[in-house]
Amino acid sequence: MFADWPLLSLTVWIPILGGIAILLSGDKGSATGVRRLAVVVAVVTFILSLGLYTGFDMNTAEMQFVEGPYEWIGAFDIYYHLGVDGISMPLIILTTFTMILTLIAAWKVIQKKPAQYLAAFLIMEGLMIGVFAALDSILFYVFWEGMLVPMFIIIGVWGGERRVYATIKFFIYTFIGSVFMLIALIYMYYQNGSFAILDMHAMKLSMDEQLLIFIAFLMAFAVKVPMWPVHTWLPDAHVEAPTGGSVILAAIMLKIGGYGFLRFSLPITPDASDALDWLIITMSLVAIVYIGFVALVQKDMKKLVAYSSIAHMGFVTLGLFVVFQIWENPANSSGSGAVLAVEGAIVQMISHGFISGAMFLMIGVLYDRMHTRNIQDYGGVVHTMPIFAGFAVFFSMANAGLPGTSGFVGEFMVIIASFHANFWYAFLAATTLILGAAYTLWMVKRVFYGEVANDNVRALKDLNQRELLIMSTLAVVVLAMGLYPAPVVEVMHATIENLLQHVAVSKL
Amino acid sequence: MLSVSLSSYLTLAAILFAISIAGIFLNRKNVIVLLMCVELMLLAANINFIAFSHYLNDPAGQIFVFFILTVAAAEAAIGLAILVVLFRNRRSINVDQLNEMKG
Amino acid sequence: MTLEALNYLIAWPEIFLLSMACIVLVVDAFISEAKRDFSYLLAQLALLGSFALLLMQSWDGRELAFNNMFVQDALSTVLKLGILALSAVAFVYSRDYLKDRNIFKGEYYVLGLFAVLGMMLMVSANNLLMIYLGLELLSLCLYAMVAFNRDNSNASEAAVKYFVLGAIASGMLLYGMSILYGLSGSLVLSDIAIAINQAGDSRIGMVFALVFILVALAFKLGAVPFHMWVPDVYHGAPTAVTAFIGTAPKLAGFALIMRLLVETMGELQTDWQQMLIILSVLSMATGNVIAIAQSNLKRMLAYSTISHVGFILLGILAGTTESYAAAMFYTLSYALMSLGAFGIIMLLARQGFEAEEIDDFRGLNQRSPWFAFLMLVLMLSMAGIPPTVGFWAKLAVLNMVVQIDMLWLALVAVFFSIIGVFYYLRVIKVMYFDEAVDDQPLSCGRDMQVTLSANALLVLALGIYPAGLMALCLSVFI
Amino acid sequence: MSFIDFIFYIFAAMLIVAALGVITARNPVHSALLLVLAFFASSALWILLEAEFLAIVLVLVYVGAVMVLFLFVVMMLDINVEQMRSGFVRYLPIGALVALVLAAQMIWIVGAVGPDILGDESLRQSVRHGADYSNTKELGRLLYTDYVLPFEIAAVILLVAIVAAISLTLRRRPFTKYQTPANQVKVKRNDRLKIMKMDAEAKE
Amino acid sequence: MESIYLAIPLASLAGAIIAGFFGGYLGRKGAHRATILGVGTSFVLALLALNHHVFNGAEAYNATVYTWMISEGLRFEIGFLIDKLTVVMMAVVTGVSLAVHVYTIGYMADDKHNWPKTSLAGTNSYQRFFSYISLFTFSMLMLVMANNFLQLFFGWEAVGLVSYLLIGFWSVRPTAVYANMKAFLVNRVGDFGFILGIAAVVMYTGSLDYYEVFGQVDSLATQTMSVFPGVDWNVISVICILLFVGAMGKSAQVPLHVWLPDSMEGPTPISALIHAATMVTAGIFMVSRMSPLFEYSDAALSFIMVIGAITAFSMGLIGVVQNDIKRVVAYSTLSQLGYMTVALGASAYSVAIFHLMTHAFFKALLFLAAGSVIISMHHEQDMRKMGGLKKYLPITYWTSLIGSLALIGFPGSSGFFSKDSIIEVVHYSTLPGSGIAYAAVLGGVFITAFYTFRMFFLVFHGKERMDEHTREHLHEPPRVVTWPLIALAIPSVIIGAMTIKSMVFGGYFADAIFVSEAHNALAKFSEGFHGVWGFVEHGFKGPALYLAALGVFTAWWMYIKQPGSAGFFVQKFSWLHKLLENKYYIDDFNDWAFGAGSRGLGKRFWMLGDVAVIDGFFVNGSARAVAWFSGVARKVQTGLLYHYAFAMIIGVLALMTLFVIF
Repeated sequence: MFADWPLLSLTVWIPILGGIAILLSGDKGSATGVRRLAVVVAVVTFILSLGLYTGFDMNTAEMQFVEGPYEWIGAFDIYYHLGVDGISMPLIILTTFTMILTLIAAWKVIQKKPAQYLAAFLIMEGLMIGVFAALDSILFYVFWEGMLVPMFIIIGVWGGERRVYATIKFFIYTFIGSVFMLIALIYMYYQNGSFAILDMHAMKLSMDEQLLIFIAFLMAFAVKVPMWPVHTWLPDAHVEAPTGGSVILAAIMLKIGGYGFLRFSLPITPDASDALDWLIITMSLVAIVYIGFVALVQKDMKKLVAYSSIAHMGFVTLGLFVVFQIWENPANSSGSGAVLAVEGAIVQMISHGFISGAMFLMIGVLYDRMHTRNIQDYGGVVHTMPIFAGFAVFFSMANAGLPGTSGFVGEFMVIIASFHANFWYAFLAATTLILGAAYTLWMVKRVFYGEVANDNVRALKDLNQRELLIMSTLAVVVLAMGLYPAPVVEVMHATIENLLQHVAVSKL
Repeated sequence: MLSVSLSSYLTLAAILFAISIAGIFLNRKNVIVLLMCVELMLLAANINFIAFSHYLNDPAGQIFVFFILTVAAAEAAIGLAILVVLFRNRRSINVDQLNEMKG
Repeated sequence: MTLEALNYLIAWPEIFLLSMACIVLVVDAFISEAKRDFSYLLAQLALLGSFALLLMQSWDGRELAFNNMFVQDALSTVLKLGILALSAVAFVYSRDYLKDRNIFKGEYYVLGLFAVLGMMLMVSANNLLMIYLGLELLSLCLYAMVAFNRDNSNASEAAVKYFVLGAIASGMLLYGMSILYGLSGSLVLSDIAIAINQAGDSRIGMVFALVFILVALAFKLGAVPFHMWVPDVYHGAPTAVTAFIGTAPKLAGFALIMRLLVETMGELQTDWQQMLIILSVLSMATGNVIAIAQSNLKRMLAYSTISHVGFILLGILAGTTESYAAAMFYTLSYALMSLGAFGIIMLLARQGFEAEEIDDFRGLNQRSPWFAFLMLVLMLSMAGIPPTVGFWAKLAVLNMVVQIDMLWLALVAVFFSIIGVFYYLRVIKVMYFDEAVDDQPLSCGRDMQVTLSANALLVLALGIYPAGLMALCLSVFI
Repeated sequence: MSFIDFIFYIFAAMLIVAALGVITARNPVHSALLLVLAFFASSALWILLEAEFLAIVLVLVYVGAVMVLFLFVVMMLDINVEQMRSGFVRYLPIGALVALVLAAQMIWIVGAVGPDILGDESLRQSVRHGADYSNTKELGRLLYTDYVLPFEIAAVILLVAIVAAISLTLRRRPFTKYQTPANQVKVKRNDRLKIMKMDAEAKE
Repeated sequence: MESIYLAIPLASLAGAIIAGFFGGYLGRKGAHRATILGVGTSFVLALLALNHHVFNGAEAYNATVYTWMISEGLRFEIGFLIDKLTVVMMAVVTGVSLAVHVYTIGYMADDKHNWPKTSLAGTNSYQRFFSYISLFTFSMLMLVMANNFLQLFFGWEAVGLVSYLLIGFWSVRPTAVYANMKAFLVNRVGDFGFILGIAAVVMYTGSLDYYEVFGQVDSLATQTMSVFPGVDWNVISVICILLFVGAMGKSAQVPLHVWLPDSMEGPTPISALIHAATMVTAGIFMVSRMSPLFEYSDAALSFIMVIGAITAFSMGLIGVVQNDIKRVVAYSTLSQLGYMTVALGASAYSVAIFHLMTHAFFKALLFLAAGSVIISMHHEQDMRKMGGLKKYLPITYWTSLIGSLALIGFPGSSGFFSKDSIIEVVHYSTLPGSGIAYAAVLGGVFITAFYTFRMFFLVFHGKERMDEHTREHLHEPPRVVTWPLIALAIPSVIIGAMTIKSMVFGGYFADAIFVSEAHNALAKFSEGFHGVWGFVEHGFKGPALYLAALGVFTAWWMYIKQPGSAGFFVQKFSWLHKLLENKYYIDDFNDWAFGAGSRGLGKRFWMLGDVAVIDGFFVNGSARAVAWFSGVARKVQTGLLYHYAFAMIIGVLALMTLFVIF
């Protein structure tokens, strides 16, 4: 039915317009009305985005649902040009899906200016989808930067005590990263005469150019992912952000960094990526191990999960950049494993979207009841909230990468693939089996098990209908993806193979 | 002693200009003296114009000077008016008390 | 010679404006305090009429008048339109503000109109003399306007500083002009340009003149190290005047640079490019860094102006037609957004209360979400965050710098813009994240509300579709 | 050295001395007067350059009007003189240095290098007009033809100066006493004089 | 058959789901009925499969259920490989599980007392428990039925998860929740090696399917890889050792054994099911399943043998000093696992499986017996507070006697056959390390006998050391408890004699287990095999039997004849006693090195790395620097006119100097 609709534009603009409508309707009207409207908008967007999946042709690496190029700014050959391939399509659906839950989760929690809150989220949704769908680098950049503003507001207005520090840190960090990317884009425009991403893929670049451009991109995406050592904004932002903010931040915004590596760094500067892959791999492995240990000692649940996010994103970057060493490893006679690595990275992104989202929603559930995130303040929650505890254990296990949950798939693929490159990569990556389990379960132990810690815990009420709905939806998705990941993976085969063929060819 | 040429006039103007600059910088007290220094600066420019117009045999330069004189008169009027306003507010026109706003 | 020979018809907008100004002057003398609004309306009418007359003129081609004193081309037309529009909006904002401080006098508008006339003459000047006179006409009006609130000691201090430094600057301009005149033997820009082309040994003398002229231009725009007046004047002057000084004259200054540096001294580009690089880097650095320490919003905006001037210079020094267009785009969009920002300040200000401290914006989002949103848009635009026009301005300029292979300069620029983001965010922070301290309702006329909204929304709209304005700027130069 | 040169050097020296006096004088009144002297000197030089009209104007307008205005203001805002010099000495070295460097550079350009850079021959020797040449007439002709627009603008500028000066300084004080001639003329006798008629006392 | 194979795990899963999600509605009866029905079905079907493969001698069945995903030709699948090895495991797992299900009805009958009054978690704990054990059965079945590494790993971790849930079942007890986390983490350490092994397999064979991998074993044997630069190792050795690390985790081999004793914190049925009969044997099963790989790596085999020997001996020794009845059994389990591992090392996989099977029965028996004692003692587990229970619990007494005899390898009992075969096989093995192993297992026999009967005497004989109140209520637990005891006692006696011929010597596993000629100790051993009776009498020739007898005697002497003497020995060898008491200080070491150590490291990373350096210095530092600089720079704006003018003048001067003079 969607065949001839401009699906992408709709998914981008419906939320934005909806958000503006809500913003204009303001907080004068009934809050519930606004909330209903917001959820309806999100659901509509989600349904439309499903059209992207159903209509998706997984046999081609070409961009699909392409719209434009329509001239936007003739002076600089900037076009409004949208399209998706196997990489971006799943991420878009992840976005639309997560957003619904986020909005529902805010139902009772957000009482301060709900309209602005919901509007901010909807607008941000549109922008994020735009980032994934943009085929013109400046269009991409506009969405990329625009996205910061709503998040800035969300953290700053509805956040915790140190929200101002956190949100400004978040904004400046990301901004620093991205401006240098902008320069790189402009530079390529003058080498190439086009801002179109696909043209940039095709353009020739000398090694020096590539190195500089690669570093510029690295600054942008490494901050976003975030990679060690530019990760310190994330814990602060997560801790201070309202639940919904953390969810979107972890579930989608971080993915944009990984997406950037796939869309820009690898195909545009393959040789530089090859030359500097050691850097990325090192940073990723450090993230996995170092951050694993750091997460172990966190006293604040949100911080703990935030750090675990960093560790998990380490797998993404590892998977993306290990491909060169997989190819170059003499021991790897078959030369296979590269596709596995990249697909593993993407699967990891998607599954982390669901799992970290779930984790933050869980913490949100507790926070709404107890208004504390300190682990010491809890204990024996299982005795008062058994159902919730069940979900908690499930999602924690998923976070620890238990087979049968989506958390396992990506890690498994990446570990296996990185073994093709070097034993020790796989070795260090696999430590997450232990560390991940350690910090997650230790938190579970301290929060949920043992005697009931105090009267606040004794007074806790178990999940209400709405929370139950959210949790079980996520649980089903996580389980389904863990038991049958094929539908997610097969859509990206063609794209990834094509991408890697492109990357394998030197631009020099 | 070399005979007077265009350069002599220009040099004279230059010296005058430098003097006015020095005056602007050295005068730490009175705004009015600052204005006088500015007048000196204008005078330097005028000398240039006139000298050039003479040696170019082109009256345009003199016309320009004519207008400069006019404008300078107007400028002086407004400047002094402002000074009066300032004096009414501050009871002083000392330059080194003119730092209410800084940073 | 006949009147037709003067070809004065193409100066109709100026003539109309002048006569209207005189009418306002006379009328205002005879109406009572209560009817002041009438002279305000007349002033607006003057700007409107002159605007309309401009629109009627032919856009293409280049016409001379008054014996090559006065030139009319696309550049002048566009800039004049901009000047008139901005001034009109500034007048709208200023009315309530002046009334609250009972300095709502006809003279304000008379001087304003004369200032506008001065700008228009500068824009159309084709002769060193005209440039000088236009500049002085503008400056003299501005000096007076800064001191306009006679009982405010800061205002008079600012006026004195502005006046003295301005006088020095014009002195230097004159000295430079005199040398230029001497070496080229003419006051007409086009003839000077020719002379410079043929200049052999005397090139060094031309550069000598260039230095002095550039100083005056830099002073007018407020580029480091000739920026010292900017913070104090922005701070001391009544906000209404600041809004006026901070916007339209920037366009005039841009025109001045176009006329003098590009059209006249194009040959010396290699020299003034180097000079402008120094000035622009200094401006971006100083402006952005010092702005962080400011607690007074007007002062902060002053420093941000300085940094923006740095960006404008980037566009000019690139020295290609596109880059001039980019610089012009930047100037227009900058004027637009700073006008809006000052408008918001005036909106918050009321009887006996200047809302010029950043803390006065505390919790604006609670008091009035709409205007908080508008301010948000303006601040983001100044910071250069899409989707606002500020981003496209920066993009355009950076584009040009990269195009002439000055990558390092582009990097410097973005580096300082990063620092700059911080203080714009601070304003957003106080508006949205802090609790409101004073709960006085925002009182202002419907006309102001509408204009202000339109102003800010235009910033947003241009951010979403800047192509039109860009094309316009480009069309001016080719 | 010709007589002309002699005059030039005399007045040039006078000019420079006066200028130095302006910036060093302790008392602003003295500075003003020295400035007047400087104007006189330069007007003399201008006459050498056959700019008679401007030389006169300089004396009339500047000395006659502007400088008087200066003096007037100086007197009006009575500034205590003694502290005028403080700080002067302290900043003298740096100020002098800057001024000297500036002067040196400028002179190097216009003076030393001057002859070479001052392009074509025409600039080399001064042009002397015949006795029938009237500088004033020439300027007048130009002002009202080629330079009519600047002329108008100059008028506007002066208007602005008037408006600005008035709007800034004029203020009506409430208790000032002033006459109204109209009323004075209109006054009737019996407004001023009243004749009282009273009966004489009876004598006993 | 496919549908049956599929039905076997799904039946248990169905039971688990029903009891888990609808336990609230079904109530306790409904829950245990549903699960028992589920597991029962699995059991019956498993027997069918057993019959199908063993007696109808069907070919091995290897097929894919569904494709999990495919990535660049690498097929990730869920599929079954059913052969004689598998069916035995299936039968054992489902069988023991069924018995435990029944037993649990009685054991958990009054589980409420284990929970705080208000705890909501306590409300449906009974149903939840049943759902867990059914879920465990499902996971275990998935593990054993796997035909590829992915599914193997899935089952591998799934059983880990369930044992985590079950050990921590009484989530209110700090010890329990500590134990379950410990168990999971230690297992994760094993899985860490295991997943690396799988990765290696994938890299060198490009497949996850058992048969495809086994098919390429020759090429693997020839290749080498350098884990440490310069040192080339045989790929297959690396793979095997990595895989075995996984096995060490699950089968609790030193040094990854630490979790097993603590896991006794869980309810007893769990100890019986998971930590005695099934899960811990996953490692043994896995190695046997991978025999085609291990056979090509002497290094790996020696490694396995030595590890097993160490475990068998040292863990038995610890069992000697334990007073908690369940812990004694736990340590005996550890040492028996050691025996199996040794057998694997001697590449007598069939023997290992054989011992696994017999052990499953008699160890489950012992656990349940211990459980029944514990029940009747009102959840008192300290043997020093027991004694003379013989007359109160006759059934328990006799059944546990049978169990104990089987454990020490009393001639004719199932334990005898399996253990003796192991000893013999090791004797025949020629691999490096077999000597030590032989000594260890022989020593182990004595120790086993000693602690087993030490426990037996302390519990059932001697004078009654329990308090009055307990004594009065002493009586045999309900039938649901005793019947499983009997049900398990019978196979504990006969199963060995019944199956040794076919399983060990009959080449029963021929199609499932591959043994290379090079080290086929079993073959040499089997030459001397002449029927069961021959084996028994051969037993009398070996040293093992006498060592066992000696052990029993010592125990009798020390705890019945001279009850005081134990104390004397404790005095005499206090250092040894202390060492054993503290389990060789391994736990302490782990807590210090890995527990505190990693936490300390984390804190250092966090405080120094993140907070101090990155945030403190770079991020906030640069912010502060800018702010400071701005504060300084604004001083330039003095507000004084002449400074402003001076700035302009300097500007002019600079420009002129730069561009005119130069």
